[in-house]
Amino acid sequence: MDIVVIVLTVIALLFFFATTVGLLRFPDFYSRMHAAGKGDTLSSLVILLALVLYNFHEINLANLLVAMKILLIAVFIFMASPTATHAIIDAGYESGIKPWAKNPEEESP
Amino acid sequence: MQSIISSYNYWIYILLMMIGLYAMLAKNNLVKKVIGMSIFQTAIIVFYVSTGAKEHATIPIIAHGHGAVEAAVDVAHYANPLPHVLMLTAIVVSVGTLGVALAICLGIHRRYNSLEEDEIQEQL
Amino acid sequence: MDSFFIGTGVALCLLMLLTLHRAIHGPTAIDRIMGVNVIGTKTTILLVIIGTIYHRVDMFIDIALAYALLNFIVTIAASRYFQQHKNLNPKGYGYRFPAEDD
Amino acid sequence: MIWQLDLSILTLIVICAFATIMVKDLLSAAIIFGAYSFLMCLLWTEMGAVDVAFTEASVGAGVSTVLFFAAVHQTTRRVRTRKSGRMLAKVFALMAALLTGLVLIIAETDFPGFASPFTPASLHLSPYYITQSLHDTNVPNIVTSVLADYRGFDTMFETAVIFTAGLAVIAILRRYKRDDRCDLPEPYVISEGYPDTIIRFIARQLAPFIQLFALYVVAHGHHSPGGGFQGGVILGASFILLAISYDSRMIIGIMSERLNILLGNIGVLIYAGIGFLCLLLGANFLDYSVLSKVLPATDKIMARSHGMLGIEIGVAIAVMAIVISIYLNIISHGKYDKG
Repeated sequence: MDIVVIVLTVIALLFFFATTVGLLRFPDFYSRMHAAGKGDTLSSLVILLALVLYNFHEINLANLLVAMKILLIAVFIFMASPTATHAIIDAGYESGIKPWAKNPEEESP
Repeated sequence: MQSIISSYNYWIYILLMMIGLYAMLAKNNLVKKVIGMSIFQTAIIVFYVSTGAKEHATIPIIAHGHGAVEAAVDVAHYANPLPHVLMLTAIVVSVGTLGVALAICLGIHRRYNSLEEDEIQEQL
Repeated sequence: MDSFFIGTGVALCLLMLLTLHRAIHGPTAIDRIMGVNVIGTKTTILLVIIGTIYHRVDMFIDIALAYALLNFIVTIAASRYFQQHKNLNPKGYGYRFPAEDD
Repeated sequence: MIWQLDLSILTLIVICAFATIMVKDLLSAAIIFGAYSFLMCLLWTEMGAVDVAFTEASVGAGVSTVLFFAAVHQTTRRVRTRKSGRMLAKVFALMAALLTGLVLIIAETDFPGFASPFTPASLHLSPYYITQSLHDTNVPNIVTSVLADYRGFDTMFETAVIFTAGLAVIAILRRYKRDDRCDLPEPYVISEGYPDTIIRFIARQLAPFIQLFALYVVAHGHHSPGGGFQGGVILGASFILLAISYDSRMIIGIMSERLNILLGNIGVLIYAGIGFLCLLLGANFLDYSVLSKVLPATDKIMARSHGMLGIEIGVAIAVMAIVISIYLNIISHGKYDKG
């Protein structure tokens, strides 16, 4: 069981790392948001799954409640995080950030 | 190493307090001053909570409290709850002070159309 | 297993440091909001991890749940600000103060 | 406490504080201050202060950052920088800060080490609380029992302070007439916020969950972190979420100004009323053990537990009303119309 937990956690950390690299290295706002929104949601789901498995070492009511609550966190992250991403992107688009283009001359609106 | 760990929290609270004090004194903008005040408050809270921390201690909620009252509760096993109580109310009061401070800023901006200290003083 | 989780926590803190670079140096304010949003998600995870280290997850989970619910509000508030102001330009804030002595 | 996490979080906090002070834009400062509050919450969790962390979580994420946004929204973002002048003030401020730091560092050498179990703060009174709390009140969460029972007076006046803050904000900002004497030109151009269906839908779905969770926090504060303050702030934050995603007119429709003020009063009065009820039943003010005379099927210890629950409910109602009132006043500049 521990091995599964460790593997899941390491995968999640890799995703978090990828998110951070994307957040730092991508050239414009929209692509950065793309990295942040998707990578963060997925990696938090994976790491929460790992924590559920770790805390569910024996089956009783208290552990079941804890597992339910952690899964509830995952559900709320799944509801809230994409909406927040949408709101930020929308605000950025409304306020007129131009998408990045490789050659700024041939950029089309 | 041991000495660094044993006093790191206190250094940080001193540093935060200096930052907050500097912002309150030197910044020209009123909202910046309010932020400095908040940082000052959190510095004090860091200090209090740091005095309550104990090594190898768990959170101040007695485990398995539903059943019969256990006879012996080991004091060294639980963190000191008293600073937590004081600081809990301090945080909520800090929201109140923040609200009042921002309201005063809004009132000043309504009247003088500026948030900068020296511009307001010129208009006085 | 505890030391593994402590290591995970420290790694998350390091990633937070990198994210904080975006939150502090972000070219526009909206990049900063993005950075803070990511930091908020990491905070939620880290709270559960700290609970696991303390072996009292049932006590820590409520805080993480509160964060998962409330982290959203900050982002929505900030994005509403931009929808109403439509002004991201780092120079010359506001319409009434066109390029003053900045 | 876990020292590895302690060191890294504290370093992050100092970076955040510097950045908040140094950044040249009020909105960005407010955003970074939000990150600062997240890190503070982590720090307190890591030091074992779960109730403090819970309060910081609800306050920092739900209310204080949003209040900063609202204030910046109503005024201006710019921080004017000047090349000359104010040098003297800066030097003076730096001197004052350094002097304070020096004095505190000198004092710091006398402190006992961090996380030592033998600090004077945890030798005199707190062992009593830790050992006797469960026995006296049947409440496992020591923080709740100390907050609501042993130090009940203290908490009552804290609630009164919150109430006074709400009154002060109303007194400063509220404008009843449509146009008061100094109506400035609005400092920005408002584009009419178009209806964003996705955000509204999600906010509408999430708000009942947040309110349910807040009620759980209030009611379950005896056994887990939480209590009246946290639950009240989260309840207020749910209304703030609705006000942000829809319009503050909708919130005023649900929760009119009169009702809001009334709820704030009722909350404080519940607290004081329970205290006076104890007085009427022949005990000291806020001594809940006599409540066993009026509550059915309770002994003295359970009566203290139930009395705490009663005052937590009062605190939650008062804090909720005051938070909503402060937010509405700041966002609409005291006019209760837009925002």
